[in-house]
Amino acid sequence: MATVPAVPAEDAEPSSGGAPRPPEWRVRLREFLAAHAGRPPQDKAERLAWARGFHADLEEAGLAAPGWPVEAGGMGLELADQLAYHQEMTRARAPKHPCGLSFIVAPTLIMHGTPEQRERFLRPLLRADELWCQGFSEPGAGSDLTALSTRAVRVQDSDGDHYLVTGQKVWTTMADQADWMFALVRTGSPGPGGAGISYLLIPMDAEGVTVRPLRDISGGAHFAEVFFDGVRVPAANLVGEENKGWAIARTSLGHERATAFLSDEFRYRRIVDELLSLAARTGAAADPVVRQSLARIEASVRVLASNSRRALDLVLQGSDPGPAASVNRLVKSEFEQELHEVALRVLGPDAVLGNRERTAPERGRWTYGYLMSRASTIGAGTAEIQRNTIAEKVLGLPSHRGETRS
Amino acid sequence: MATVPAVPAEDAEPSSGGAPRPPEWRVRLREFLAAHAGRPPQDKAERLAWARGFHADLEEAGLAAPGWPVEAGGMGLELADQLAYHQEMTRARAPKHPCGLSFIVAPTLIMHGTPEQRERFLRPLLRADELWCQGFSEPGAGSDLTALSTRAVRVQDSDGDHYLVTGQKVWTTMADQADWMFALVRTGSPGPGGAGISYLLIPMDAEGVTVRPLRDISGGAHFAEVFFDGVRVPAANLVGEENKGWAIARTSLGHERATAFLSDEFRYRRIVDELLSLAARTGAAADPVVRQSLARIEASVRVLASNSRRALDLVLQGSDPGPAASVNRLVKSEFEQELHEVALRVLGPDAVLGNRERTAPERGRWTYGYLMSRASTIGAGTAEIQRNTIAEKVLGLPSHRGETRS
Amino acid sequence: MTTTVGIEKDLREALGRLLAERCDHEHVAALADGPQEWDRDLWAELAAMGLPGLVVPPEHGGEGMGFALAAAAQEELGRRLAPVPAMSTTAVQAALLASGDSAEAARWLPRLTSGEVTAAVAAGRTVDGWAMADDVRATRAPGGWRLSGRVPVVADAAAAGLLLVAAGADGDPALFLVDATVKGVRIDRLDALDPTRPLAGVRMDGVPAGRLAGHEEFTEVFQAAERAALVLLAADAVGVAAQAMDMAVEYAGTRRQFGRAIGSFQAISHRCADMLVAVESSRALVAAAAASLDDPSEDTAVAVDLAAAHALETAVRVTGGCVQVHGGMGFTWEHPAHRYLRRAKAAESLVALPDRLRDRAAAALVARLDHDNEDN
Amino acid sequence: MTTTVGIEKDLREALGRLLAERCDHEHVAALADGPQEWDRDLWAELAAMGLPGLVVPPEHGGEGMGFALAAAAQEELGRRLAPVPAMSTTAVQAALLASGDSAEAARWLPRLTSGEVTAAVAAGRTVDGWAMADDVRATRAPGGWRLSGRVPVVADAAAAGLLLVAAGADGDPALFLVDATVKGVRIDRLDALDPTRPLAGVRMDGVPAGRLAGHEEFTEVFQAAERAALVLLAADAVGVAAQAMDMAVEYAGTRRQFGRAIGSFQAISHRCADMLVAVESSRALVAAAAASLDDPSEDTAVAVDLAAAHALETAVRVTGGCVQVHGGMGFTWEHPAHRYLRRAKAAESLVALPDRLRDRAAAALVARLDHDNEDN
Repeated sequence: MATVPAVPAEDAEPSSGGAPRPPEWRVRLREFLAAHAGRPPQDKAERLAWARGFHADLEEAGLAAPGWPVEAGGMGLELADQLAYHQEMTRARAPKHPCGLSFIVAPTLIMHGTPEQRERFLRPLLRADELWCQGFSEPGAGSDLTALSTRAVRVQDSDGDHYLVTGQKVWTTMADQADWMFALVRTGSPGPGGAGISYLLIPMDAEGVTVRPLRDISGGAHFAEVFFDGVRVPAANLVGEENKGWAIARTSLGHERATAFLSDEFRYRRIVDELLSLAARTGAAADPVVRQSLARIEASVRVLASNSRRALDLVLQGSDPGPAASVNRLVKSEFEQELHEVALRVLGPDAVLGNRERTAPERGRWTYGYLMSRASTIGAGTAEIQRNTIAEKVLGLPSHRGETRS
Repeated sequence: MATVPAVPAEDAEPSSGGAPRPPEWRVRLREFLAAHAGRPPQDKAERLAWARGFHADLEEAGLAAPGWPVEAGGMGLELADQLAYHQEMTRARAPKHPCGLSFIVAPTLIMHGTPEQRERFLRPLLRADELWCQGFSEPGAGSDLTALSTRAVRVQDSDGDHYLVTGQKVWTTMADQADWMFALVRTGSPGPGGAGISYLLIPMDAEGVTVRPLRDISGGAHFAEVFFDGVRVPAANLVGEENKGWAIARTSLGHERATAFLSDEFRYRRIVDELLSLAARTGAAADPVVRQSLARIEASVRVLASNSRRALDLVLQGSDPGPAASVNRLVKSEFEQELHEVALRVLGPDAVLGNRERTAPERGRWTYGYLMSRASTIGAGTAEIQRNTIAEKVLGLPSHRGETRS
Repeated sequence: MTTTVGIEKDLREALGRLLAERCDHEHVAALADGPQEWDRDLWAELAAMGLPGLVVPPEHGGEGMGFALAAAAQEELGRRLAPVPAMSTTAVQAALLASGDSAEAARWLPRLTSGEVTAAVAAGRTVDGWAMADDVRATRAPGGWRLSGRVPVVADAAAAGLLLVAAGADGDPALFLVDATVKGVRIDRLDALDPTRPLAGVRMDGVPAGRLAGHEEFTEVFQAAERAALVLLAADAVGVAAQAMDMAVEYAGTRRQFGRAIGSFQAISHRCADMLVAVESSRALVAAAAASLDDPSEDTAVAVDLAAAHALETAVRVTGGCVQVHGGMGFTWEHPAHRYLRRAKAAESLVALPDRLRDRAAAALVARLDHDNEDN
Repeated sequence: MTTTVGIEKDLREALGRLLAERCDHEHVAALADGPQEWDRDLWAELAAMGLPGLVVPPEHGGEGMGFALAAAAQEELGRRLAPVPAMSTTAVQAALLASGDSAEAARWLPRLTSGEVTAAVAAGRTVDGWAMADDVRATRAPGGWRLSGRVPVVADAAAAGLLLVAAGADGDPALFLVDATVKGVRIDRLDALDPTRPLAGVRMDGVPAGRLAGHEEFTEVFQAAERAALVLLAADAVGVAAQAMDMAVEYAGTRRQFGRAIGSFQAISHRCADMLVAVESSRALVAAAAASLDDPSEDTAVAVDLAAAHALETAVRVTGGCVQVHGGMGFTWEHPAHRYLRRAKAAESLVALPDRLRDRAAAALVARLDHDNEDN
């Protein structure tokens, strides 16, 4: 890779003599990766099966979840080692875990779950034996949690202690493949700070669950709407206290994002290198105006790398990564858009081709990315909300809702 | 001039044969300008006297105020002719009227003044025999008129019907030279839409008026603070109804701005041409990144020209230029900043020199302009307020203060 | 002047009514997602209104109203994402008119203005604009020329009965007219970012062609076509942006969050205000550029380039903002927001890129300055 | 690593305390508007803390702490607009260290690190960075060289006891050291946009000079100086921007309009949020660039150029925003906002322009890519 900036020194390939020996886990990981090397199958279903197999083996080998505590089934590695871990994985082009959302719910379970919940869910999750989807967004409730309206009513009857869930979620990824949904549901009255919201694990094969695919901006169906019609969920699937779900979701979101940024860092580095190559190949890099954009993108990817290391550092020191994570979230969402804007500029006249046109450069991936990244300032809280958060939580400015309301 | 875009056809220098004869006023104006040609004196005071003389002669010759009605002492010209008028003046580098603010108060007097007020004030104003300053801004009240606190209390005593004015104005230009101030003063309780505010003409030589110069960002004193300590102002100097002053100020501001834009149009055109020349001379125009900026500036100056003609068109049709004027105000304020940002980029290494450095290119005018234009998004309502106005008044979006307040 | 304003107003209103009825979102979506490439029926109705003949003088069956009016009409078409080849057809008309070739003009202009035939420009495409198609060879044949080769991407080719081809002839650049319906012409549809302006590859296998412009007239005639295309594309972009802005403002005024309409938050309302400023500015520049095509001067090229750069870029920003203001809703296939973004984004790189247009304009302005200075 | 973090924290705190006491707004304003060009007393106190020797190894009397720490210190100086020639002095130190000329190093470095002497770089100035001074001629003389000519604009020259001069010698570029206190050196003060970093023209009339780098070493040594200058200028800009942001946030939280703090309006609060993002991003890039100077690699030039471009541009934007947030208040001479804007704006064009730095960085990245591809 051409432009990878400063990396830890031990990361370089050991030279013939006198280089420090890599740690034991790293030797094992390299062996594992070498043994599992191979090209991903072309077929989508086969590719999923292949990735699941890889991660099941990885878990078996004790090489999954570098940052998790050992008790939770992870490797308990330190920050620098986690960086090295992700770099090894990226370099080997190891298949991504088929369900990224698993790593949103898992920290929540580790921190707030009952021992039974941890026992039941974590291992299948790591092995990708069970896939997860997230049920936070609703049609009427984007950033405004008081509008969250999927209801969970607690009933105790002959079948035991249950919730009856009724409502609708939207923008759910992998809903059609997921075995479980971790969801925010309304169990109490709306109020500030997400009052009256609980965190519930819902089996997707339960009666009354309907998944309806949702076509997105690219024309593909990467999302779904999920409808609940009186779905029975055991009360044992409640995570944390009733009505305190939002705080739980929020903390673990923050912590998780900090580590998620790490793997993003290497992915972004690779995409930017690919963009630079594209610009060199098309000749666009000879255009001084394009060079300005390329330099800006390069600066952004370096900032992202630095910020995510800092955020993770804070997490590892036991601090709240909140501010740093908020900044990074905003930078990242706008970076993804800008990156693809530059990419389409680099494509030049070919940018008119659709993302399904097989004669398009790199089979339309940049156009596809352009379209999908239009959501990067919408998903996970809009860019506007992220700016509110920075202004209010980091800079301490008064609420944008106006003091007259509070 | 190099890059003047499409202008009315009769505007070109008449060719040897068959060209249409220019209208009578234009012949006279050209004669007048030819007779008054000459370089402005170097000395500041002499230059002012020179400009005053020019405009007194202009008024004498019936060639002042092209857009005003004839009854008010103007020429009553149509839009196209006004354009031509301003172009002649710009081309001849005729001295600007020494008091631009006169043309803010004058339309107010024409529309809302008593016959006595018009008789008393308009002619000396046009001739620049009397200079005016504006008293709208206050230290505590920028865009928020409810905070306007200079009080005018009406008293009737042996001296007759008077107001006693107490308070402070700020950012007053030419306060030290002005004979009169047109001011907004509080005569009633604050309320929405500028309630309780009156429009008053205050003699600057009255007892209790103190002018204190205010140094601005450039290091010069182009502004002053003005203090009123129980200043007696005849009630006959009230314009329009008591407590209805804001509406008066606002309408005439709108109308005036529409015509003020016209003369700006030619001034901006000239500055942009000078910027293009500077870029050609310094070699910066060979830089493709600079060329992008130059093209954007060129587009803006064309937009400004087109918008101001449209706004004036609306005024001449008797419509409210409000929306078009709001748009132009925003474009103009940001244009002035961008223009000078580009200019400093074009200066390159020389941009480090101060605006008083005599060896600086064009004696520091661009740096001076850069500093002074930092206020162009602050003065006359901040750019933020202008965006509010466009969003609420033009697009019909709800108030930014939040519905909970209204 | 008042008459022109009146005619423009009437035309916009009539077009607005027709399109509101015949080209609503459902219709556009069904067409864009379906197998049909363009809207023949709508084109016929537009032809009945005289639209395809706006810039063509009466002697060739047109209205002779000029680009000022054609741009206004195109803005209305853009507003409704009308899937019709007005831009390409007008570009070819402009080439026919600029060529002064009365035989070809008499042959094609009446059929183009009546709406019977539409046209497309088959040229090489660069960031700076149209160029010769590299892979097409023109050879002399008895009674004319024959063309062979391929042009990878041609807008509106599927609809076209007439192709304007830029190709090398005896080593020199030339422009040819090809009847697209003859044997030997193959049109291969491409997946387009903007399905309302369909794209295709064009292959020609020794097809007969008439030479519209030889080496000497090439630049002038080709420029006429490109400028016409840029102005109409820019006008279309103004309509696209204006409608996207209206949608965003409408949504911002009704959708509520935190107990208030989202349009009361400055993050949204100022974005909308900036949209208005950008759209109004584009419209002003495009109107000036169109007027300048009708009444050419040394400033015409600059006026066209600046207008196109501004309008094309504005449309991308405003339609992107429209998606953003709509939140998740704007990200669905069902919502029309993405179709506006697609039309805007594809237009930006269809003929010439905004930054390259700006570069050309600035260079011309500075060069003119030098020239003027030398004169003085 | 923890130690470095600790040392940096301690240094920042100590500097912060000193500057809060010795370099408040009134002090800076009085100095900037007065006849004195820089703050000798403050420099002496900074020297007592070891500041002028941070990048100089102990064998030359320095602290040997490297650029990481020097950048942190410079950020604190920028925060308070400290009128001291740290940037210029460090640049000349970097040249001395890079030259490997132990005699000159032994002669000057101890006096520079002790604070006894400060230095300035007298070079030609282009948009791309420092160049040879066109109007200076170097001629051989018994025992050394003599310089004659003028350098129009030199930062920190008025304070300087030592000048690093880039001049042609026998037709080749070379670097010379000149004792600025000798006869024949004339310093003419200039009105500077930023009076806290004073400028002067330098005239030399046959003054004796030592040659630090000849033709072969010229580029490497000169680059070392320029990179040091860029990193410190960028670090300074981070401090300038950070303080301007703090001022804006403070004002936005207290100033009320329409019955609310203005900072509750998104037009203001989002602007402040963007300031934070920009400042944090700059700080991260500058830290990486400084680290890269301490531990050079093939990436060093790119890291420096990207950091400088980002930080210099950010400071202009944030200080401009600070003026804007303060409304009329920020436009007065009395309010410190304009001094921050001046320091930021002047820094932007002092050594090399942000867009040129970006251009250089992008070109290097793409070239490296080609190179890597050839290797594979």
